[in-house]
Amino acid sequence: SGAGTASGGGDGGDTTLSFIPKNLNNPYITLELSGAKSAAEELGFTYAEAAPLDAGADSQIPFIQTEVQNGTKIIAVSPNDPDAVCPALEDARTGGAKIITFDSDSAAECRDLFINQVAVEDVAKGQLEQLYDQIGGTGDIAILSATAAAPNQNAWIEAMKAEIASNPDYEWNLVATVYGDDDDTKSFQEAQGLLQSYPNLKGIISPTTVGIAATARYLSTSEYKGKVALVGLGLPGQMKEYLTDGTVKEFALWDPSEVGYLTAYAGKALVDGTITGAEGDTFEAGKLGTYTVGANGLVLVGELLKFNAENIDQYDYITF
Amino acid sequence: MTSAPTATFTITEETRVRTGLSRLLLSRDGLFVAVLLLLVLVACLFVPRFASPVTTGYLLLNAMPALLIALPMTLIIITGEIDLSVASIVAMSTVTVGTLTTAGWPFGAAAAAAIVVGLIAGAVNGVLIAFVGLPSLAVTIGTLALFRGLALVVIGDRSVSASSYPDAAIELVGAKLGGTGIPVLAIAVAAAVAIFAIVLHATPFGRGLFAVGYSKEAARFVGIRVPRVKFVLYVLSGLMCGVVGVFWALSYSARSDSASGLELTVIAAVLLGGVSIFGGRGSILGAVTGVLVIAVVTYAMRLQRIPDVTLVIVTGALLIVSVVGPSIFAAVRRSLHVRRVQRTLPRPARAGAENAPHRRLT
Amino acid sequence: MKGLMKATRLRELPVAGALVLLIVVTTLINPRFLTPQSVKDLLLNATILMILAAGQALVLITRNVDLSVGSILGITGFLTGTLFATVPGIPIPVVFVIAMVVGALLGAVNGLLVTFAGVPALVITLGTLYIYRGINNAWAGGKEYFSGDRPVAFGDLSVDTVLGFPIITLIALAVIAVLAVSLGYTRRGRDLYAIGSDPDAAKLFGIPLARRVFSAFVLNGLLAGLAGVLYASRFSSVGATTGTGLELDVVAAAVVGGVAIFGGSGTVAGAAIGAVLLTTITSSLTALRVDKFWQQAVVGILILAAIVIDRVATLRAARTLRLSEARK
Amino acid sequence: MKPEQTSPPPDLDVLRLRSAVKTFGPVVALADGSIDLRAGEIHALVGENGAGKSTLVKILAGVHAPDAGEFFVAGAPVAFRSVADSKAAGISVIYQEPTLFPDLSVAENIFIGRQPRGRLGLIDRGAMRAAAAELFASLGVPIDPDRPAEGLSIADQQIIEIAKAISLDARVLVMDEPTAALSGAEVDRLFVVARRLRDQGAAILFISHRFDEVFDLTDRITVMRDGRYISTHETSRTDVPTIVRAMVGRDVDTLFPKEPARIGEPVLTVRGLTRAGVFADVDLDVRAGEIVGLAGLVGAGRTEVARAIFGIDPYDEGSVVFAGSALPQRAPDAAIRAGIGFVPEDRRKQGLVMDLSVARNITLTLRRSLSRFGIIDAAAERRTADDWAGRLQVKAGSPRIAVSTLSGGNQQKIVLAKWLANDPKLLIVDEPTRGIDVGTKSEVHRLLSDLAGRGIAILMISSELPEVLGMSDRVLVMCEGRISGRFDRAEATSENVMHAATAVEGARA
Ligand SMILES: Nc1ncnc2c1ncn2[C@@H]1O[C@H](COP(=O)(O)OP(=O)(O)OP(=O)(O)O)[C@@H](O)[C@H]1O
Ligand SMILES: Nc1ncnc2c1ncn2[C@@H]1O[C@H](COP(=O)(O)OP(=O)(O)OP(=O)(O)O)[C@@H](O)[C@H]1O
Ligand SMILES: [Mg+2]
Ligand SMILES: [Mg+2]
Repeated sequence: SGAGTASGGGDGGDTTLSFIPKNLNNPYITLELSGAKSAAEELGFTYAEAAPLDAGADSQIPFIQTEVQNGTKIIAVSPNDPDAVCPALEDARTGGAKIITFDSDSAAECRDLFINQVAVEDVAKGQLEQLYDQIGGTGDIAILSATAAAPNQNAWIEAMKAEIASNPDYEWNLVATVYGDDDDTKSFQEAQGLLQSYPNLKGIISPTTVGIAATARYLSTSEYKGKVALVGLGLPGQMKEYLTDGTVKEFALWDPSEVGYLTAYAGKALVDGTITGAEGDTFEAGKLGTYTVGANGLVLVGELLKFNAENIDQYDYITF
Repeated sequence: MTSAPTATFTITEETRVRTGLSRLLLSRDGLFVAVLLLLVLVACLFVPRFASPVTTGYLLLNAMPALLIALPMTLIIITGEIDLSVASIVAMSTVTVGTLTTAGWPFGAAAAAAIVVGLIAGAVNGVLIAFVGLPSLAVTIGTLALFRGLALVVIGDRSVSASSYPDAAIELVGAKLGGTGIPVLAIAVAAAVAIFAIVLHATPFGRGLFAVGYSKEAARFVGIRVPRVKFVLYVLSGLMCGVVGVFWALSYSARSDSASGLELTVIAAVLLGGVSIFGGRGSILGAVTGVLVIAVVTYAMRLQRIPDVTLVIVTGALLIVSVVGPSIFAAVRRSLHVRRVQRTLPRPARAGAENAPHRRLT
Repeated sequence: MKGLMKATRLRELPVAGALVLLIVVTTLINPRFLTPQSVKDLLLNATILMILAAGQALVLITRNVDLSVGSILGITGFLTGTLFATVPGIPIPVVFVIAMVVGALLGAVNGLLVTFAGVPALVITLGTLYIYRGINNAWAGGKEYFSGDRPVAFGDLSVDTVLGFPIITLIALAVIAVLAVSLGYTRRGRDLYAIGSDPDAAKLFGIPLARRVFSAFVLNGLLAGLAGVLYASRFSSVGATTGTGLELDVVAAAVVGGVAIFGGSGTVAGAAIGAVLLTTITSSLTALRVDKFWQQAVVGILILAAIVIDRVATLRAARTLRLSEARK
Repeated sequence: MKPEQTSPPPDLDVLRLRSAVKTFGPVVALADGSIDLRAGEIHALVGENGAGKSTLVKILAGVHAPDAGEFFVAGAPVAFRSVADSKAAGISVIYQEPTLFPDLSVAENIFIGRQPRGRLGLIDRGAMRAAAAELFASLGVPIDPDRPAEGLSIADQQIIEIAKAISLDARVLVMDEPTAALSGAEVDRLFVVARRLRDQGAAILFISHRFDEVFDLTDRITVMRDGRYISTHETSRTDVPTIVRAMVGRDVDTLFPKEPARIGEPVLTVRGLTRAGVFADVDLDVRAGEIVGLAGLVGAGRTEVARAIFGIDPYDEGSVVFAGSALPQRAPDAAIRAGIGFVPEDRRKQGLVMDLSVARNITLTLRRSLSRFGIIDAAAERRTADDWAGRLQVKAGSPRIAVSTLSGGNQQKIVLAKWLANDPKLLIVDEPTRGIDVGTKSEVHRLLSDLAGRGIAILMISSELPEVLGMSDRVLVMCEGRISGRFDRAEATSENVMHAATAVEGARA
């Protein structure tokens, strides 16, 4: 990759694990990356992270290009847009890099592996079950998501819709899907708008940590506290107060640091040839044990964790 | 005619008129270009792998949207106006080309439609600013929201990937000039830069822009049709944004949030390039250099894996230094000059004691 | 004649009218728009933008602009979170004071650069927009402070109401009232208008231009600091990106509220009403169940409509003035 | 030196500036500025354009800090660091260019910074309005204190400046060409006020290019030339030729040297031009080689007619035919292309792009003719600019210097140069010698006369009767937006013209 390698430091080359999350400075992502970092240390790899400050669709591309030029061999990325990153990822693969997507996926042909927290269907079903436990199978419900084009959120929402349509217990009326753009203020106001526009709303599903926290904050400060159920994916450390004050009864997530951890190990396995990304390949992932690559290069980290007032103290390490 | 005595005193060595090349080299633009070259040199020497054709390719392609929009933006700012809606127009254009292509339009037709959309958006700005006479800052804050909103209306939560377009188009965007790494498209961009530079600096139209920037009323009195000039500029801006939108769709993807925030990047670069926000002063060379300085600094810092936080701070600091610097420089020069004058001019005879009466008038 | 002059000065009238119309129409279609909870939400939503718009009005009136307010709010918001989390038992008023002082300092940096270096505010504050945001990012990193980290009493400022008004809204209203009076009825306040109306003349006339403009920036920073604290009270988390992109909303609110972008006219009350209008339109579109994808476009149209109406009103007033003088 | 020159005993001086120096970059605006003002006198400061009068005024006002020199107020040495300092010392200044705040009301413009305060220290708007109304009443002008300053005529702006200065009760009042925009009646009122202030013990510095005013009003006259103090004279013991010689350092030729020219076919024909509320039924013709004077009181609508003809403003009815074909409305570019030049009355805002260089201003109207294949020929541009600046003897450091740094008279020359370079068939000049010194004035007149001699038609708007009478082949008089009198050169006398100018009942007195 061009001139200048002589004067280079230790970056690039075969032992660098480069992580490009959606953006930096977001608690969930910090948590993910902390797992990645400790795994890299265990493996003796150089850990590098780089990402834009905003989660714009195109803003990750220059970072991928930089990795291409640096000759990095393992690039892990959570695309903000499944397609926009593809040309850059193609360049990287042409240059011999292994590409892993984690947290959110790109188009399947642009990467070698996708490390997903939990199977899409399980995430969707888990949240619906929690809602069913609280409000039963009837009434108006709504979804408050992240950005309109967020790939993982959209996948979960699709799966939820399919499940509602197919499961006879679920006779809910899904009145609206709104987007808080993973922005605290915006999510807050979207939550408020939902309650105002749909007076009979019984439950809200917010499959994003920013959205569920903002919605919980709004509910806890309004007359709807305890009357409207809220489920979704939330950070235990952040949501604890709402479990305590009764705004929220139960929510779900996984351990984000495990996602980063597993991604790092998968990267090593790819680069040392243990796996190619084909279905059925297996690899060791340190403290997490052995994993098998599924169809379409998909690797699942684990199960959905459900948090409630009883078990929250066990899990509130999942924060900072 | 009578030979009137001259009333202007000149200190000759300072009014000596500098000509041609030496003037350019000593001008702000000249210095700024030198700064750019120095930056490139430093980056080549100290940033590993910077000196490579890969850099030229990525760097130039990444800078292209800002560069193309900076051209009409420079003209607009020189007339004392501003266009904050550029990024939203790019998004509309991107979304248009994406949606129409997926709807089965041939790519060429979709791209043309996208450019027309940009043109119309520019015309909307132009009508409101030039003919209705509204302040451009306010209008384009409004259309910033409106155009982005319309993009959202058209494409909603979908996105159209670059792979939906014909391979020929995609290849053209990626094509490089031999081993230099310079994108083929750079030729077109260079041509655009040259055209804008000529229009601004060497045509009657461009001359008029400076006059409009300094004083709209005085410009009117020399027969410049100020509203029409402004309208043309906004349409031009819309047109460029339309073109950039097509480029954007081909390089990245078409989404409602494409190019968001690009307006501030472009304006920052143009201002960094010495174009006066008050109008009347600036050059295409300066603006282009401004875009490239930011592009080079960004690229070099990212190669070094210096976090974007630093980059943001550096961009802001550059912007401030670029405007505060000259003004401090001028102040220092002024005070030096005053001191020199005080030394060269004969001191007036000290007013003697008889001239300093102690009595006060009430 | 008197009435005519009043009408030309009251640029905020059309906005206030539009606001009332919007509320009436929305309520007719969706009566729940005016339930106590909804009213409270409307006020809360508007509060922070109101304060920022009022502060921005001060700066705009002097023919300057401050684009860094979103970043200042971000820093002071995160500062508030940090103070509560790291200094247990810190009294709430102390936090207010510290955040406002920090805001004022950041505003002072803008003011210093603008006045003493004599460079255009748009460029300077675009620069500090980046720098302050960068500082916030560097400081906060991935850290965020949640409402659970803050005392309940602090959060309650944006929950509890007095006479139906949330406490933070009352704080904002009080601040705006004080500002409105100082701007309209004190010599320093009027100086700001003179400066914005013609800076060169102000200098010739002996108005301490630099000092006044500087103080406008400091005040605006202070208000952004206040907004940062209130933000932390109202919303669930404060972190590196808090307040990003707010600057254009703030300027839009002031402009919609009749503050001339080129200085010299407009009022803080108008700016505050503009802020209420902008936030209400979002709520009312939701209440009217307007397609979410249309909302942003409608906001854009509203901004344009506001400035067109303002322009038409000004033109008509000028025309009336001309004809009435001709008749004299 | 002259025998009538006096050197006053220093202890009487309320203000004394000695050997002040002020430079702007390479330009030395003031090389040796000196002035003594006594309590209870009106002191004239005269000098050619660019002599440094306004610069001296700005030093007194604290706007500029002198590079060198000594400055005493009431005997004590002072160094003003700002305008506020000079105000505090009791110096009040009316600048050459009105400095009003367009968005503020007239009353507030007068009292800005020292508005009357009522309860709680808040501004008492009612009291402020009343005080302003009272001031206007004492000045005898009907200005509404509540209207915004925006849109006021230059004359009214000047009156407000005067009211503002008077209301300050200053012990030193400096007026830099306050009468340049005023009509006879307004000037008279101003003089009454000035004398009253003098009698109350104020020292007044009065700058004007009009000798009748200077001799009518002042007690002493100080002459400046080339940035230097030349001499001071007792007004009662000197005369115009002496002062003029001191000013220009030589004898000046006769003013108004209008040479008879061969008058040709009508170039401009205006019929029934009407704009509601501004002017009505204006018919006028200007023939090749003819100078048509357009006289009238300030506010009669002359400027408006000229602007409408040139295409700046719209009109409701009527027609403008130029060189045989109709001129479109609201199209100055068409007017320029057809061969009309327009020297507007407000040279800073309309006549020039102040921040642009001398050269660029001159060639602004030539943008198209100087370009080949759409590209401007830079060399030709430079030549043209140098040529015209030279022909009109513009005094400027370099052609690349901004016109804002030139003195008023030199600026006016640039405006003229700009149009002459465009080779016009008709030149409309609005107050062509406003604020211009005697020497330059006669040059401008000679220039206009020359142009007429070369067959150019000239429509000259002027508020100076001697200028109108001296220069015009025909005189049209406007009053209240209508043409109220038409006179040939022979029948145009001051009585006739003044009568027509005030003919319509209720004309602004
Ligand atoms: N201060 C004013 N107050 C009211 N009306 C004014 C004022 N100034 C101008 N006008 C209106 O505008 C018309 C034209 O004024 P304008 O100043 O153009 O006249 P003018 O004859 O060119 O005077 P000037 O000698 O100042 O050039 C007047 O008839 C009057 O109706
Ligand atoms: N800010 C400035 N920068 C550069 N040169 C200046 C500046 N102000 C004045 N000058 C120059 O100083 C000289 C004196 O100007 P000044 O305005 O004092 O003349 P004046 O006597 O008032 O003339 P007029 O009668 O035309 O008003 C002129 O040559 C002018 O060009
Ligand atoms: Mg002068
Ligand atoms: Mg006039």
